Amino acid sequence: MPSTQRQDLSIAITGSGGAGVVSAGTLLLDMAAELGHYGLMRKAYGPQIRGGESAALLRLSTRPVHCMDDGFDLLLALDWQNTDRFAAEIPLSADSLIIADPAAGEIPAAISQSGAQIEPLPLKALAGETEGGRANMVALGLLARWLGFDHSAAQALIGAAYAGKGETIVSNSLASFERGFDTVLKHPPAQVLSTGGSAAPRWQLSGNEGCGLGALRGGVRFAAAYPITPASEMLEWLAPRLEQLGGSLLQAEDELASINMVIGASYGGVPAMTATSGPGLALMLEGFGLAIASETPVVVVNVMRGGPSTGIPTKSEQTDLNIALYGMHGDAPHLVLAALDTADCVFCTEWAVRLSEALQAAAIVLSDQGLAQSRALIDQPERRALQIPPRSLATDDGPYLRYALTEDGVSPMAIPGLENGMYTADGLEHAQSGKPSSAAADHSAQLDKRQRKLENHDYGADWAETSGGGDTAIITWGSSTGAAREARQRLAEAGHEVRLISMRLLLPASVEAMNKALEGVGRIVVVEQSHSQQFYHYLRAYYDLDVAIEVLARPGPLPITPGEIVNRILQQG
Amino acid sequence: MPSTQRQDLSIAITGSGGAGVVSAGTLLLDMAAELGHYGLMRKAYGPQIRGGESAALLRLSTRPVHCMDDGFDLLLALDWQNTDRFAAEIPLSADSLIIADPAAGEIPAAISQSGAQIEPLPLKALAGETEGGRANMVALGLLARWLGFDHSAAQALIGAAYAGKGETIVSNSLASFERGFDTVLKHPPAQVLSTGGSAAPRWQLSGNEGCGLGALRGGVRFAAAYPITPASEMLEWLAPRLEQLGGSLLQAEDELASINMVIGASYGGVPAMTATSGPGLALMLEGFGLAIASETPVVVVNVMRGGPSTGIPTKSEQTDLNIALYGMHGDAPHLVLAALDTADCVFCTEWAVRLSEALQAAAIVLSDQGLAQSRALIDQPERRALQIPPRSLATDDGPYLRYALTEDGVSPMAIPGLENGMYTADGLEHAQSGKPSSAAADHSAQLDKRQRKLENHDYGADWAETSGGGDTAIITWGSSTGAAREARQRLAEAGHEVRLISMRLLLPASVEAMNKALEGVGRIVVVEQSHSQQFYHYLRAYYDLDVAIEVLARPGPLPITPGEIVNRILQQG
Amino acid sequence: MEHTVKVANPIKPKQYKSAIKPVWCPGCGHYAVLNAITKALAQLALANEQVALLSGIGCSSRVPAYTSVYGFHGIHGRALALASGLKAARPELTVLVAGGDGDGLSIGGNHFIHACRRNMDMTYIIMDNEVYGMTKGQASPTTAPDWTKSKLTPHGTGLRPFQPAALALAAGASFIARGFSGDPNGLARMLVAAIEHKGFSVVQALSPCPTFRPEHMDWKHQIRAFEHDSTGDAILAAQRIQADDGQSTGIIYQRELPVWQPITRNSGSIDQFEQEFCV
Amino acid sequence: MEHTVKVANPIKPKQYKSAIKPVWCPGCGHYAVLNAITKALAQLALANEQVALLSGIGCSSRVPAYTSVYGFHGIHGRALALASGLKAARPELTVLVAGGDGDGLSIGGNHFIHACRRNMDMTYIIMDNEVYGMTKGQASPTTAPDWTKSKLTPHGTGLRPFQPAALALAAGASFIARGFSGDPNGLARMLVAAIEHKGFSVVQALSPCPTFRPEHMDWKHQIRAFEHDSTGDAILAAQRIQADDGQSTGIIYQRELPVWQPITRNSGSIDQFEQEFCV
Ligand SMILES: Cc1ncc(C[n+]2csc(CCOP(=O)(O)OP(=O)(O)O)c2C)c(N)n1
Ligand SMILES: Cc1ncc(C[n+]2csc(CCOP(=O)(O)OP(=O)(O)O)c2C)c(N)n1
Ligand code: SF4
Ligand code: SF4
Ligand SMILES: [Mg+2]
Ligand SMILES: [Mg+2]
Repeated sequence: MPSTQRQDLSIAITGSGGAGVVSAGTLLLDMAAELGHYGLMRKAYGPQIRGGESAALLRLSTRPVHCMDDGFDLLLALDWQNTDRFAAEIPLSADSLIIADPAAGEIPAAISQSGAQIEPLPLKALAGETEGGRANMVALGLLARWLGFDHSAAQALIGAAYAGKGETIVSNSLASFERGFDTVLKHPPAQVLSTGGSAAPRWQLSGNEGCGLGALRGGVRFAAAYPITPASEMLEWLAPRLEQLGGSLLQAEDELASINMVIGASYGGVPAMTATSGPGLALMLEGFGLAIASETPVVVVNVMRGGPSTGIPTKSEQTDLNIALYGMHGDAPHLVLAALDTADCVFCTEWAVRLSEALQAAAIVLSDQGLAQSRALIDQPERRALQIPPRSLATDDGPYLRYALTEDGVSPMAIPGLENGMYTADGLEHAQSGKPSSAAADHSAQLDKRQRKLENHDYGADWAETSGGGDTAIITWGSSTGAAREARQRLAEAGHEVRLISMRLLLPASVEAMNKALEGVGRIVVVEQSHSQQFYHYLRAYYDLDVAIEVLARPGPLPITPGEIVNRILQQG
Repeated sequence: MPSTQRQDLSIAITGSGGAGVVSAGTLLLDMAAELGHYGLMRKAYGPQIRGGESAALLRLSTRPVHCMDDGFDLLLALDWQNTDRFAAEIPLSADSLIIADPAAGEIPAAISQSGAQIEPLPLKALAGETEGGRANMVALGLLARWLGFDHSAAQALIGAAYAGKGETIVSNSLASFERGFDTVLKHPPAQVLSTGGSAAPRWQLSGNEGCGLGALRGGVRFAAAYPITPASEMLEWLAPRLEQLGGSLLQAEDELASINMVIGASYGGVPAMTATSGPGLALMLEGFGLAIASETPVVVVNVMRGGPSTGIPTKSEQTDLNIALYGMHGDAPHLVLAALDTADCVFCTEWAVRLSEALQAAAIVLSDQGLAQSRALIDQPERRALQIPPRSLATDDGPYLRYALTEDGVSPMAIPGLENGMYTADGLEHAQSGKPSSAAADHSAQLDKRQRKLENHDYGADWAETSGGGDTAIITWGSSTGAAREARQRLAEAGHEVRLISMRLLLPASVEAMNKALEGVGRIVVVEQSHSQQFYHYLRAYYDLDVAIEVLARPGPLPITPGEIVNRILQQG
Repeated sequence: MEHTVKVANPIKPKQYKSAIKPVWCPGCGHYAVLNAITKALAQLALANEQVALLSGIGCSSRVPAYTSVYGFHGIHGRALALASGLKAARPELTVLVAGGDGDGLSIGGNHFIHACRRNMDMTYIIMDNEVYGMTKGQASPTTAPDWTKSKLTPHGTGLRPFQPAALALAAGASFIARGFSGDPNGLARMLVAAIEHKGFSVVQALSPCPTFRPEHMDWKHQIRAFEHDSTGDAILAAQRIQADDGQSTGIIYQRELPVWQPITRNSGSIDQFEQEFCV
Repeated sequence: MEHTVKVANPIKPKQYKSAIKPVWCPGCGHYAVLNAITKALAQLALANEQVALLSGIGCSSRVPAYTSVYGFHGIHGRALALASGLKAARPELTVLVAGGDGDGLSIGGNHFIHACRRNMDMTYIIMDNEVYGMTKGQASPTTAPDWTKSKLTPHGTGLRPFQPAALALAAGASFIARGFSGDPNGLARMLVAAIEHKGFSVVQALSPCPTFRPEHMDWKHQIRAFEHDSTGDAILAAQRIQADDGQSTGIIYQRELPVWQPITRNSGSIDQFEQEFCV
């Protein structure tokens, strides 16, 4: 094809739920991997289980990518079912190309008004040309050809993907793929992905799977949970695997049960976790407070979605920060961490489990729908050996004080079965022995201890990812990191050096480390996906940011893009 | 008695639960009222329902009092049952007097080490001199005499208090009272309350009753709740009274039910509330978020107790601030108010109900065990006519949009029964009609609207109580106001003029009003009863406090005292 | 309950439908349950504005927005609490509650048994598809123990399913019926009886989910009417529920039991309460 | 369940008591329930460290700290969930759960019915005093409808009380008994049988609250043994529960039903799972 070469390309494939756009997208990711590329596929879908709108939003690149681009190069529409519901999620411009089946009806105004070039293509008809033909596979063929993917490698991947569904499906899919591959476009896209990816080993995984893996690496062997979008796939990934590691996952009757089950298992000595999303986290708070007061290690992975209330369950937002930081009654010190990208879902969750075990603390890991349900093609993440001790266990000597006032605040824990360790764990305030006490001295000693054990721990350099230089700093957290990293890079490439501080550890606050990271900074731009500027207010509450602060905050469902950040930096920089 | 006259006196009466110290204390308050005095009685008790420790901590004064004093002038002990559990709550000095029954055994070291003078008195034996005699009434007689209360007025009050229990109890009580009244002390207390109180009409009530009354004044006619210490008495006060006003209170199966019942009733057009404490509030958060998203007015009165988890249920603390401000998932604008004293329980709750109705908002009113379970003798609170419109109701014309984007953010609400107002309230994000929508435009429009309606309202001067002057400001909130007011007054009397800003409205934040109140201030001392400095962090997050800030924060159960604040101000002032 | 009859002419079920298109999958049983609800309302000729339909979260719980009565799409598992508050405050309304087997029997189980015990005058429709549809196919409390299609329970739950009728009976419900979306007219008749019943009426509406439990499309061949008429004898009802395989339809139990509604009157004033504080 | 027998000599109940003095009122029935628990543990000669006793919040729920086994005083209403997690993770422990009628049947009702259904091998003791003791005397789900002493329900609840046994049966419990604190030896024997039973055993222990329900001190004259031995027939059990006034004691129902415990094995490795991500 007579096109210019590009480092990355963004492609949206849309169709009604069940049309198979996600299968096509996943296969495209796999094909890109074969060529040594990187990629990311975000899923856009609505409340409908079947037949609703659905889109695979892909970005393929010769360099690692951790966010969507500012716009799309190509939109391939299998149909226009409810497309207006997420047209805003697929920004197009006059440089974009739309490939659409005329049989699907007129192009919705929300799409066509972009001024993108349009190439009508009878996808359904092409699919109809072969027995059991599938339009998504026609589309896949078309895209594979355009992207310069290897024909036989593509065939092999399709074969492998559908092997479980029987031979007919495989051969039908392949036939449709051929139809697409053979189709010659009238307006071929102006740009293709440059060749020459790297040969480093790749993983293809979702953030939900990443958190699941991190939990297993951290030592979790019990989970109890109640299904909820967009956390369910993490649980579904974990259930059979926990079982194979000698552990188990219990589907609870509700979230009140799941958090308490997790506390029970951890009290029994088995590292335990649950996963949920906003409404479920709200229900877990009382139990989470019990974990804090009774000093029982637990990890809750909370996959954020649009809020408040039931909100927008299928879309991403960074708005469960407040509840994670401050949602408990009483003075309740705990850990809050946030995953920065897909690979970091693995690290961050493992770190959370290990910290929670070592500090006998309750931890919340924040992920979000964008991270959790996107599939990423990344460099195989290295596995770091974390220098964190395991849970401090009581030994069988002398009179046992469960809540002993130790110097580091961590009191050795007796696990049922230990002969002389019998004690009663309690959510009532207690003396060192665990005996309930309402005395001011016991209360203040135990409050000090529970805070001390978290604040005295040395979290090292992992509290944040920092990069760049200069006197302007972007401070962001969690999944907004992807766009911020790319913005920083683009600015650097254009000669504007800025710093990026991307926070992974939110509680306890890393005040000194932040001060150091901000030395010499005269302007701060806070980036977050929230309407009420939750992260900005958190920063003000805990850190000494005595320079000009600007806030780039807006709610979901549209992801924060690199261009948006670049513009903001350049505006008044 | 040959004693000096004082403006106020602090008296602790201790005894095991059931010994009647609270009845004696309540009668002392009533007697003080007859003389035109003011007073406050805080209850100290433990987890035991009967037989545990119990104390009536009284302060009587010729001036209004809203907090405990720094120490006690007199401790009258009926027995020493578990006294060490709250000895710290009764600071004594060499100037104090201890009256104790030698029959009750040795005076515990925690008490005697204060160096207070001791007057042994055979209270039990004196009670035993008459048929059915009661030691608490002997004590009451003794104190009544010392305090210069009128004999026959006291008799009448005792008669009235026990009238419901039958004549024998009345006459036995009176006989014991006489024994006490006739007793001549060896070391009579050095100081008595000066005569000459004011004749203004007095109320005697608890904070729990105050909140109940405020709710009724505000228009609440339905409540659903689940019992919890220390909020239960508010519900018990409300239940029969709601019934008499054509409303009702429903005892729910749990707090998840109560908050949802309240939403259901309010959806039906009836102003509705619930009351709870920390653990119950934690369970209500998901429902509270539904009220926010569906824009159904509800009020939750949360009576704080020691936390975290079950914590110290019978003791006070200001540590549910975080959960009240930030405990919801998603961006969830709502109202948070705090009662400053007993009278303010009435005003603040009424204000909360009226604001919640007018703004179709969810409101949390924070009270605490100290306020809620203390009985105060105060000037009859005036009833202010609040200029707040009632809930905006839809009328029966034209197509109805429940969540219409109005200028002030308040959309007229249709109440079931209205002929053309049918709509479906939803916790899913929605378009103006209420139809679920995951579109970015709808989400951001509704987020804006829900925030706008709260932020555009003019809350006037009631956001805080401000007093004093000078360039040092005390900023506090809720029940710590009592001690702060008195500290400011003492400082003023000693020639140190400081400002006091006592916050009643916490959300939305009153940034401009705070800036104004702080004009010219060079030093801020934040006062709160919390270990993790929740209020301080909240202030940092929302207000521009660019001067030196000091924090006087400590946890419960000991109340913050005026002397403590005075010392802090003088330390570096 | 008094039903405000609005017009003399027969009312069409359509009058109770909204213009919103359901998000349900093609073939979902919930369409027929929606139809049965609107048919029952039409048959009872209830004025739209006097009816409230409340729900939780789930595919089933989307039903209020598809009707044109007053609706409330609440949060997962709490619809009965929402409805109890509304009914306590507004006793004259006809209050209906609908939701799924997950919503009502898993997360909402406590409110279910307490609503049965409380016996307020309202009707609860459990749209039972023996699965969590909305969250893409996990086992619910009515799922058979050996259903292995959910990755959360790859060996099946291994748990005996709840019989909603048995639970309702033990908890004190005064009207218990089981209907089938495959027989919307029968279901509508059942709903009419349930709404007319004074007290808490539970209607379990078997409503297959073709997407996650396609095997249940067979229900239309398996489900039949109970042999017996309804009884007011709790032991007999318990016996019949136990002897049944959960696939017989009909009104199982109906009994007049004390209907709860808060006691209220107009006998006091706030001024009077304030007097009590004066010393 | 295997019981680790520690010594050959008869073990004294005292061995299972801690040094902490209960906060209970004089005459409270809960003292005797505590005694019955320690007696049962002694009779079974269980090693203290192999037993866990978990609870919620209430006067009754204070019981773990008064024993010298592993204890957990959790939060209100969630003890059964806490215990289910512990048992799932540590199947070899003997797991006991205790708490009040409010804790277990009001706020904890959902976990109660789901624990019955799940039928894990543990024993649940409902210390039923027909009142909320700890919060000073409000009605619980087992309180008679006409008890008017709580200011929250000044006319009485007007609600038919739950029969915990009937609910447990309908929800699927496999062992159901009712005992009385006035007969601690009988209660202890019942607890032995309950602990030995394989599956979820429910023991309702009537335990009067002299402070808020002084009239219940009369229970000692009213409570007697059931005429029948226990049955494994659910319908018969239902019939007997219904015919009874709630004051007969004995094992009501006992049946071997599938005991649930999560399936687990050692057949995989994390490395292997990571392989699945490689492309
Ligand atoms: C607190 C909370 N937990 C979990 C969820 C996720 N969730 C939504 S619907 C649902 C279950 C739906 O099943 P069911 O009630 O049977 O309805 P169906 O979709 O089958 O009709 C769940 C678990 C939620 N919305 N809120
Ligand atoms: C979430 C929550 N709600 C309410 C309470 C208050 N509370 C403590 S114990 C209790 C009821 C106790 O009754 P029961 O379980 O019958 O035990 P009893 O005291 O009668 O033995 C309540 C309502 C609480 N601790 N937590
Ligand atoms: S998933 Fe099942 S229950 Fe949900 S709409 Fe589709 S068919 Fe109906
Ligand atoms: S209040 Fe009742 S249940 Fe609680 S300890 Fe006292 S007697 Fe026992
Ligand atoms: Mg279902
Ligand atoms: Mg009880």
